[in-house]
Formats: sequence, C-alpha cells, structure tokens
Amino acid sequence: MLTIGLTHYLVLAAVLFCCGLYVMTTKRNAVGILIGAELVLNAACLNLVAFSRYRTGRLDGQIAALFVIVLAAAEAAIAIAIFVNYYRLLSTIDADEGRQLRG
Amino acid sequence: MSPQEIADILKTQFGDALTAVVAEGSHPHVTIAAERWHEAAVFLRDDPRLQMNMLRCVSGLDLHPEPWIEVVYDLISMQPGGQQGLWVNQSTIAVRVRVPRDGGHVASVADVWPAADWHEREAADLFGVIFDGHPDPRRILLPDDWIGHPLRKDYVFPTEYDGIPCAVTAES
Amino acid sequence: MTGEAIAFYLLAAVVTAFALGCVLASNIVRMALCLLGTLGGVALLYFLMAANFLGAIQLIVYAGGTLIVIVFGVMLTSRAYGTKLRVRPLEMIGAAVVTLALLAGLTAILVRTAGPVVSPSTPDFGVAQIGTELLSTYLVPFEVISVLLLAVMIGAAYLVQPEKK
Amino acid sequence: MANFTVEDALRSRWSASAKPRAVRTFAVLGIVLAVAALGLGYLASSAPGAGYWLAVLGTALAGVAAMTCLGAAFVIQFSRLVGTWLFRLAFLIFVGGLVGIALLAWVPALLYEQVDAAVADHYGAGATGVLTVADLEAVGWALPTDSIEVRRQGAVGWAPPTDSIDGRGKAVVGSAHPTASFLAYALWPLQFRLTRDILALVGVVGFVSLLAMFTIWWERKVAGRMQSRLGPMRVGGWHGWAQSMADGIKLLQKEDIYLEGADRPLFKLAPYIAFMPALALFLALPFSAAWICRDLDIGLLFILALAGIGVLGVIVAGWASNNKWSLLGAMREACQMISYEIPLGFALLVPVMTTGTLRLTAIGELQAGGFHTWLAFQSPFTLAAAVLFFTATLAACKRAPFDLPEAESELVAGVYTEYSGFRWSLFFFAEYAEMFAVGALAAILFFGAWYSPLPANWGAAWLHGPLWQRALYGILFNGPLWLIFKGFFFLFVQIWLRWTLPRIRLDQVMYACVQVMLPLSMLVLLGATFWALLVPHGSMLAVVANLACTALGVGAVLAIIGIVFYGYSNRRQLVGTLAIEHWPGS
Amino acid sequence: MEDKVVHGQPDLLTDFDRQRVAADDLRTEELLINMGPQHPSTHGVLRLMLRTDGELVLEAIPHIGYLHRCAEKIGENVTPVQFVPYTDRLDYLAGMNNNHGYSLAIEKLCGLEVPERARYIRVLMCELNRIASHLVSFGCYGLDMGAFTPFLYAFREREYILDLFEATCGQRLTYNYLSIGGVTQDLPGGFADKLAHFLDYFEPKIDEYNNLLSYNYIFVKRTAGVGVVSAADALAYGLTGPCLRASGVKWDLRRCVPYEIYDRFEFDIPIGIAGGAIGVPREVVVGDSWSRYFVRMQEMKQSVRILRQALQQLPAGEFRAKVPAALKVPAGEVYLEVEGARGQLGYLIVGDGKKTPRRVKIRGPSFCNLSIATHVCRRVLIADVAAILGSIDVVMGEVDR
Repeated sequence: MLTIGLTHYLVLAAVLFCCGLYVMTTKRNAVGILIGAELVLNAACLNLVAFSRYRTGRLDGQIAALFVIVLAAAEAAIAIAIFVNYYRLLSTIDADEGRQLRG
Repeated sequence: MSPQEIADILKTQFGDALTAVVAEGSHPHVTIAAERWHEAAVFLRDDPRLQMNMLRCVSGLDLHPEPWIEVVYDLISMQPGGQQGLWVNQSTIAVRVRVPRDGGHVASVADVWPAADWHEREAADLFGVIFDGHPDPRRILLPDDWIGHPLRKDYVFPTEYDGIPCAVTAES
Repeated sequence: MTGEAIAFYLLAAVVTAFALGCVLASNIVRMALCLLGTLGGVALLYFLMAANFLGAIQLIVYAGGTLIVIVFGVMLTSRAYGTKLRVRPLEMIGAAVVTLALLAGLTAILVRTAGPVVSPSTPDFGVAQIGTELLSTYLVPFEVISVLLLAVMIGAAYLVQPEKK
Repeated sequence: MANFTVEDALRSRWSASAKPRAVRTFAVLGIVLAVAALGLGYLASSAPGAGYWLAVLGTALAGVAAMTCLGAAFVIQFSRLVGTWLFRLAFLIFVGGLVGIALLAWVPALLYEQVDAAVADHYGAGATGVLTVADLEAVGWALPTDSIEVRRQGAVGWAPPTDSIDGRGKAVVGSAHPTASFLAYALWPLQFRLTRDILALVGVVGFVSLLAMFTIWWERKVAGRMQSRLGPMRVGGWHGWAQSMADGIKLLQKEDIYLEGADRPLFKLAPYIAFMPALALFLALPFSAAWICRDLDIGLLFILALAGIGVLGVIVAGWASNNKWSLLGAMREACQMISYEIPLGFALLVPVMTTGTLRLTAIGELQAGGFHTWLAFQSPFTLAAAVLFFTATLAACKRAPFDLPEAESELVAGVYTEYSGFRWSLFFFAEYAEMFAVGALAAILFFGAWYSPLPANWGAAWLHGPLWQRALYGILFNGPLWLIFKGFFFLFVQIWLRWTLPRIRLDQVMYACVQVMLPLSMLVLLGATFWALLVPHGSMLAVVANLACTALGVGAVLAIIGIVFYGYSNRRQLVGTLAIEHWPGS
Repeated sequence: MEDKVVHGQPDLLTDFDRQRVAADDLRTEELLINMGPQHPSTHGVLRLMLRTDGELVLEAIPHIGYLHRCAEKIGENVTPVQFVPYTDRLDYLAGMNNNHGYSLAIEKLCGLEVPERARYIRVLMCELNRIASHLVSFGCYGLDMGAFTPFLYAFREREYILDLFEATCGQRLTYNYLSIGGVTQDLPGGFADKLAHFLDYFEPKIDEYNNLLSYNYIFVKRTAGVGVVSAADALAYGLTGPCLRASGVKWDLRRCVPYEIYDRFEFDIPIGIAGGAIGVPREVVVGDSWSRYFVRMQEMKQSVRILRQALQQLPAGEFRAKVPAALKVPAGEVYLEVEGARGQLGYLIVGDGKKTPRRVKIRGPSFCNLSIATHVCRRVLIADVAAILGSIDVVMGEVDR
C-alpha cells in the first residue's frame, strides 16, 4: 500500500471511468454527456501514462495520451458546435428530445 | 411665406374644417377640426408650397373653464438654398386642434412626423387626450399606474401614491 | 510512507471527489467546474508520474481550452438558467447498479492480477525527447492528427454558422 | 483637549535640559552594553562546556539591553517623530519593500549557493546527502563563485564562458570561526528542499501582495498625473502611499453581498479560481537564474496553462452572479481569451524556437551580455513577436484597450458587477499580479531577462570577489532587481495605454485577433523559422539585423522619452487662476 | 424565461413591454436587459430596455420620466420672474441658455425692451455656457468610449468657465443670471480681461483634444459609421442642434432665424462632412456618431469666435431694463425657440392677463433628440448603444422636465 505502483493508478482510472460512464448514461443535458465523455477519456489517459511509466519504460504511453487529449479537444469543439445547432433546431439541450433519427 | 398665405392655402383645401385663423401676433396659428387633422397633416407635409418638414413641438393646452383642450402643433418648413449652404426658414405655422376635455380624440400624426410620437405621448400623459392610431400609447413621464392627468387645470393632487404619502400644501 | 504515496492518495481523493461531484451535480456549470477539478487533479498526477509536459498540456488544452468551450456552450444554449433536466430515477438506479458492478469487477481484476509493486522503470523524459519521438516514430499519427484538427476547425465553423435564407 | 495626542504628551514631557542628559545616559549605557555583548559573544565562541551556554545567554541579554537603551535614546532624541513613528516605519516598508524583496531574493540565492557548495564539497559534485551542522561548521564560510552559472548553463547544454568555470573556492576546512559556526546553524535547514520551498512560497505570496498593493497605488498616481490631477494624496502623508492599505482595510470591512438567486457556492468560489492560478504562476516565474521556486523544464507552458485557468474563474464569476451584465462580461471574456491565446501561443513559440528550450531560466541565461544580445533584437521576426506578445497579453490580462469583460461604460462593471468587498479585491489582486507576471515574462522571453543592458564583461570580475561584491553585482548587472524593474516598465506601459486609449468594440477585438494578429503571428513564426534555418549565427545578415533591431528598439525608447519631454516642456497652462478670490478688488 | 424575476433584477417590465417581447422571446435565446436608470453611460436616469441576441441589440426602448419634476406645472403656478431659476434645472449643463430662452419669450410676450449691454452680456454668457456644455459632452463621450483622460481635461477647462460664472453671478451650475429684462447684475470688473485670457488659452486646446481623442484610430473606429441618421430622418424626428447639423443640415437658429444680437457676429455653422475631406477620417459617414461629436468640437471654436467679437463690441450702459414689480403675463401667446447647447430650446407661453401664465410648455431639445434612439439602436452592438447615446448627448433634466 505504501509504495505506489501501477495498480494504484489503474484503480483510480477505473473509478474515473465508471463515474464518466454513469454521467454519460444518466445525464440528459447534452453538455453533461460531453463532460462524461471527457471523464472517460481522462481515465484512459491516466492508464496510458501509468503503463508508460511503470511497464513499457518508453514514451509511447505519454504520446498516446497526448493524442487523446488533442482528440478530446477536437471532439469537444465539434460536440459543442452540434449542440448549438441542436439547440437552435429544438430549443432544448435535452439529449432525449432528439428523436428524429429514430426508426 | 407668411402665416396668412398658409392659412389661405389651407382654407381652400379644407374649407370649413379650418375654424379659426390668427395670422398676426407672436404665435400665428390656425385651428382645424379634429376629424380632418390627420389629412391636413399629410397635406401640410407633402404640399409643395408648404413642405412643413419638421414638427417642432406638440403642446396640450387646457382652456379651463371652457370644456376644451387644445393640442398645439408647431410646424416649420426648412429648406436648403440659403447663402453659404445655410438652410432657410420658409415658413412657420402652428396648428391647433380642439377636442372636448373628457374623452377627446385626435388622430395621431406619428406616422406623418415620427417626432410626434413622444410629444403625443406626453400630451396624452399630462392632459388625457387620446391619440388614435398611436404606435406606442403608453404613459411617458408618469408611472403607468398614475391616476389623473396633472397638467389639467382641474387636476386634484393625490394624497398618496403607492402607499407613499404626498405632501400637498394648500392650493393657492 | 513516502512523499509520493502521500501525494498520490491526496490527489486520488481529490480526483475521486471531483468525479463524484460530476456525477451528483445537477447544475451543468457546477459539473463543468467539477470536471475542472478532476482534470487539474489528473494533471497533477501526471506531474507525479514525471510526465511534466503532459501535465502542462492537460492544463492548457483541457482546462484552459476545452473547458472554456464547454462553459461557453452552456451559456449559449441555456436560456432558462434555472432549467434543470432531472435524471429519471429508474435510469439512475439502473446506471448506478451497472457502473458499480463494473467498478467492482474492474477493481477485482486489477487487484487480482496486480504484479509486484515495482518502482518506475523509466528515466524522467524531457520535452526534447517527446518532441523527437513525435517527429520521428509518431510522425504519421502526428500529421493525421493535424489534418483532423483542420477538419474539426472547418467542421465546427460550418456547423455553427447561422442558416442563410 | 480633543486634539491632545500621544505625540503631544511625549513632546511636553521633557524639559530643555533634561532631554539631552537622558539621551546621553541612554546612549552611553547602550554602547557599553553592546560592547559587552560583543565580548561575551567572542567568549562564547571559545568557552567550553557550561561556560559556553552562560556566555551565549549573556550575549543575548546584553544585546537586548543594548538595543533597548539605544532605542530609548533614539526615541527621546526624536520624540517629536514618535507619534508618526509607526507611519514612518510602514512607509519604509512600503517604499523599501520591493527593493528589500529584491535584495532578499538575491541573498537567499547566495545562501543556497553556499549550502549547495558545502554539500558538493562534502560528498563530491553530483552526490546527494544530508549534512550535519558539524559538517557545515567544518566547511566554514567558503565562497564558491560560479556554481549558479555553471549549473544553469550546463543544464541546457550551453557552453559557459571559459573563465567562469574554474575558481571554485576551496573550503577552509577546520576553521571554527564564530561567524562560520553561526552561519552553519543558520544555514543548516536550507539544504532541505522543503525548507526552501516554504521560504519561496512565503516570498512569493509576500511579493504578490506587496506587488498588487504597490501597483494599484502606482496606477492611480500615474493616472492622476496623466489627467492633470494628483491622485491619492492623503493617506499616510507622502503622496498617499498608504492608500492601497487603507483600501484593503476598507474592503475587508465591507459587507459580503450575495444576490438573490445567485449560484452561491460558485459565486464564492470564483474569486479563488481566478486568484490561485495568478499566484501559482509565480512559482515557475524566475526572478533570476537562481531565484526561482521551481525551475520546470516546461516553465513557459506551465505559466501559460495557469493563466488559462484563471480565466475560468472570471467566467464562472460572471455566470454565478445571476446578472445579465456579468453574463455578457463572462461571454466576452471567454471569446476574447480563447481567441487571443492562439496569437499569444504563436508569439511565444518564436523565442522557444530560437532558444530551443521551454525552460525560462535557460531562455533568460542566453540573453546575458547587453542590449544587442536580447532576444527581441535578434531578428526582425523576434522583434515583431515581442510586439505581438505584448499586444496579446494586454488582451489576456483584460487591460485597455481590451478591457471588454469589465467595460464600465457598457456593462456597468462586467463580471465584477455583483462582487463587493474582499472577493472583489481578490479579482484585482489576480489582475495586477498577472499584469506584472506577463510584463516579467515579456522581459524574460524578449528583453534580456534579469540582465542589465550593460555589456556582460562589465563588473565580471566582481563575480569572483567577496560576498558584498557579488551581491552588488547581482543588484547592478543581473539579478531579481533588474527583472522587477523591467516587469514594472511593461506594467507602466500597460497603465499608460489604459489611460490613453479608448476601448475597442467586441467585433473589432475579434477582427483584430482573427484577421490581423493571427495571420501576422503565423507569418512571424514562419519567418523566424526560416531565419533560424537560413541565416547562420554570426553571418553578416544576422549581425546587420541584430544591429538594426537594436537600434530600432533603443531608438523607440529614446523617441518616447523625447516626445514625453517635449510635450511636458511645451505644455500649455493657464497662467494664474480665474477663481473669484483672485479677482481685483475681491 | 421565468415570470417573476428577470434574471436577478426585479421585474421592471410594463405590460406593454411584456406583450411586445413575449412573442419574440420564446423563439430564440434573446436576452432582455435593463440598461439604466443606474448605468454609467446612460447619462443620468435614462432607462433603456434592450432586447439583445447576445451582444447584438435588436431593439432599444427608452423609458423616461425618472427625473420628472413637474417643471411645466410649476411654471403655471409661479410668476415668470420666479420661474427663471427653475429653467436652470432643465438642461443643467447649460443653465444660461435656458434662462435666455425663457426670458426672451416672456419679454416678447410682455413687449419689454432689453438694453444693449445686457444683450451682449447674454450672448457672452450663452456662448460660454455652450462651450462648458460641449466640454462635458466631449469628456463624457470619451468616457463612454472607455477613454478616461479626456474627461478630466474637459472638466479642467470647464472649471475655468465655471470660475468666470461664479465671479459673475455667484453660481457655478444653476445661475438664475439671465433674467427677464436683462441680467441680474453687471459683469464684475476685469471680466473682459479674464475672459480674453481664458479664450487665448482655450482655443488651441481644442486642436489638442482633437488630436487626443477625435482623430484617435480606435475612437474613429468606434464611432464612425455608427448610428447614422440621415437628414430626412433627422428632420422627421425633430432633431435639432448638433445632431441635426451632423446629418448635413446647415441649420442654426442663431443664423437662420436670428434672435437677440446674433446677426451682428461672424461665425460659421459646422456640419457633418463625409469622410475623406480635410480633417475628417475616411470612415466617417454624414450623420454618424463621430459627426455629431465633431460638430460639437467645432462649435466650441465658433463660440470662441463669437465671444471674441462680443467682447470687442461690448457697450457700456444699463444691464437691466425697468421691469414692473408686479409683472403680469398679458393675454396672448408666444412660441419662441433659441439655439441651446443641445438644440432648439422652445418655450410656448400662453398668458391670460394674470400674474402667472396659463401654460408654459418647454420643448427640450434632448427630448426630441432622444426619441430617435429606438430608430437608430437597431441591430447594433451593446457598445454601440453607449456610442450612440453619448453622441446624441442627452441631459435627462431636460427630457423629463
């Protein structure tokens, strides 16, 4: 317990991941869902860096995490753009209201 | 153009609707029947001889104890063409419209001169004249829930407003 | 207990608390602020793992950029500030059960399969190494990412422009 | 008797003959006691066993008594001043505060150097370990001369001048000099990182507080002078120097108001979100190569990141206030910040690319050696980048003409509309701290960091001299004082702009960013890249560009001074007054 | 939008507002913002309801009346001499001009003849007060645009003028100096020298301020092309004074319908000029905010010219006509306008032979000028609202009366 190893980080990442998952499934506010997604991505990043630090001994994990951060930013930008459009169309930000694509 | 000439033009145009003409003195004016006022306003503005392009002032005037309230419209015709590019005062005239004290109606001329908008609101606010067809007939200076029209001569000062006591001295 | 352990447990507590804040908050701006806390905590964890560059990038891009975009989006789309979209109770219970089960399972597996605790096997990398790696080994993904960013920029600009009539 | 004060009491107590006598008595007593204390102290350094402790106690008692007597003599002699004594003391702290902090910043750096050298001497270079006091006593008052320079330059792989490598002072082993043993006790904790960090944190917090107070007062004075008025003149006496303190006390006492319907936790939290990063970025801001709390290899990125987080506090403040003006201010802040971070980043990339490092101390170290070595003057592109950087930081700090988030004539007070008292002042602490930080950053990145504009070889000999010479060198030629001075210069320019320029409209701010600064900064970055690739160091073109840019920079400064002087000497004044009291016959 | 509380501010909407905005408010995320009556750039207690889409103002509806002090009702209940001090409070930045208009109207109605010297003193005071008023306008406009320093400079110069006023009549803001039949007292000794002294100092300062603010790049960018009022609109809405002249209408009562002794002086009427001419930045459009502002700057110079000529011609003699102690307002009526600092200040006075007039109607130029605000503040930015309001230069004392 007193020496910090890989498992500690992985468990923490699991907690983060589950929180993110919960947020994504329950929140009806579209921006909330985006926040959940960010949490999940952060959990993944944490895992990557931890593996890089404690297992591979190379920079690959850090660089993958870097890419994830960049992708997350891109995703947020697009998502916000979509939400703004969504809001213009439906006058609400409730993700459950978007039923038009439903078969 | 002198006030008398303007009055003559109006007389030929509106005939009996022009009830009085005062062409001399410090405030030459004509009086016109309320029903034809809007028509006369358009005529005053658009007639090439008159071209009253600016409404300077609209005043209410309480003729207490007579049962009338007059609305006074001060008009001016300003045209370019003076020395050094100055504009010239072609003619000046005031038009009066006489309405009964209670429930007097005048056609709004806010569509003729937009300047009339606020002036008419003020006259309606302070004298209680109703301007038909006004685009925005709210009170302008007084609160919306004010009772009465203070510039009328028979106005009784309230003793309180919204629970706030008003200090009213003895009437002079 | 070493300084590293103290720092880790402290940060882990902070990160978990903020993540739970995200879960429990009903107000979207509070959620965003909790996300800020989580991201900051994770950035500090990166610093703890000697990934300084990544920590700073996390702060700049995530906290400084993404989060502002999110808050901005919230402001753009929430006319009625008091409106709260309530979570449906049934959904909440279901999701809670599923996620808790997942968490339990994941933790169990992680603890079960945990190897011996070893001290970190890497030297502390500097910014220079990351740069070199990015422009040699990972050149192709790097370029793909930049093209993707361009596409995102254009796409976002296209999406939010008002409809022309 | 309403106005009878302590001063009056003091003033009236001493008769004309009694006063000098009392002063003389106390002074003589004090001097005698002081001599005794010194003697006992010398005794203590050599006395064995219990006698040692006796001597130490005696020294302390005699010292305190001497101080008391001398103080009493002083108080009696200058009793007229005693009433204003506290004020004057505070004044000294205020005026001397910045200078003092700069000196303090330099002295600990020397002390760290001292301890580091001791560790190195004891364990060999590169090794680590914990020294005991005895070890330190053994090392004595050794004077290593080059440790800072060598280590800093070594860290970034930049070859140091050859003459500064040698000359590491050898330890005077075995000397039991009293000063050495005292220093050993005093400096012993300094070898621990924690001690240094705590000291540095205290220093940073103290510096930022004093900085904000001084800057607010200074801005008001500058604004007053620009507007043909005096600014604060009352509080404290001399030019209202205590105005900021009085304001601070006033703000602390103000009612902490929440708006009905405000998001209370966020409303309370927002000032701290704004304030903490502004404070924290000083941790990575070097005041000189040695005086830095944490010399991160990504120092620049770290500062940029924290500056970005501070914005979130302002946005949250606007949102949580539940006021539409605040909300509009927050939206403006978000827009402006996101947009201006991009040209800011591009402008920052130029020095990073030129120097090849993100470590701020390394970037600073490369600019030693006078005007022409400053980074801004290296090529036309770096000069352009410096200008772009400064403009973008104006926007980033919400300073005029980019002060839209708090535009008082449009948005009442923008995001700060609903704040009062201490929370409100926290925002301004953050703003002024950030203003200084970006000024200092501009100095570090572009304008010679903590080096004076004088050539590097001036006073170089002092670098190897005794402590006082090296301290003086640090003050005159390179050191925290220079960085603080430069930071304040850029702060002054910010203040100057604020009180001169009208405010830009929101769409113009966006236009200026997206249509002007962004392409310009991209061009500058591209140009700097090609310059670095195509123009070799030391080539004719590089030298000419360097000289031309230096001349341009110096010329600009001289021109500004000239214009100011011309304007001041030719200002038009109405001679006399038109006030009624001065009319003939009145 | 919730019903009771409009985002933290008490519900100040009238029923009319609610009807007006309800239909639109549901459609998109429009904000309804209450600008004033306590707002730094509404110059007093003007209140504007802004319907905005983010920063874009879709509509601005002025609400006035917060400074209504029943001036006209008071005018009906006090004698003309007693009413003069009340006129000071109308446009409190140009009290002399208000006194002047009212005195002229009463004199015309009562047939009073004013001595020569008094007429010159009146012109001196009115033009000085015009400069003082324009200085406030100039300074406050800089303030509205975010430039603080010109405000202090403007107030410094205004202080000198107020010193002159104080020496003349003992008052600095509400003078009650130009009264019926002349002025209340003669000029103090040495006034001419002091005034000449001031004019020599002040005239070059105007150019200095033009360099400081008028031609400042940011200032031009902020104001040029903003809030353009065409000449036709200006006439239709009854705009007068600098606002009308900025739209290219060369109309000034002092020249076009000369009153008092203005026909004896030589001066120009500055008007708004399209960009590109000498001394006019390229971005400027006739009738925009910059033109309105700049007309005032130029008018100060013309006022200096008038002052110099008036000082030269100032005759000796009586400063006040004999006014009967119990002045009765004769039966009859008069409508008289003078060129105040902000435009044509008109008084309609109807008397019926009593001590007090039957009706005193005051046409405040700001009242008419302000009425164009809704028309101009359409699809502009919030910052532009401040720019437009500042360039119209309203004084609420005159609007609300």
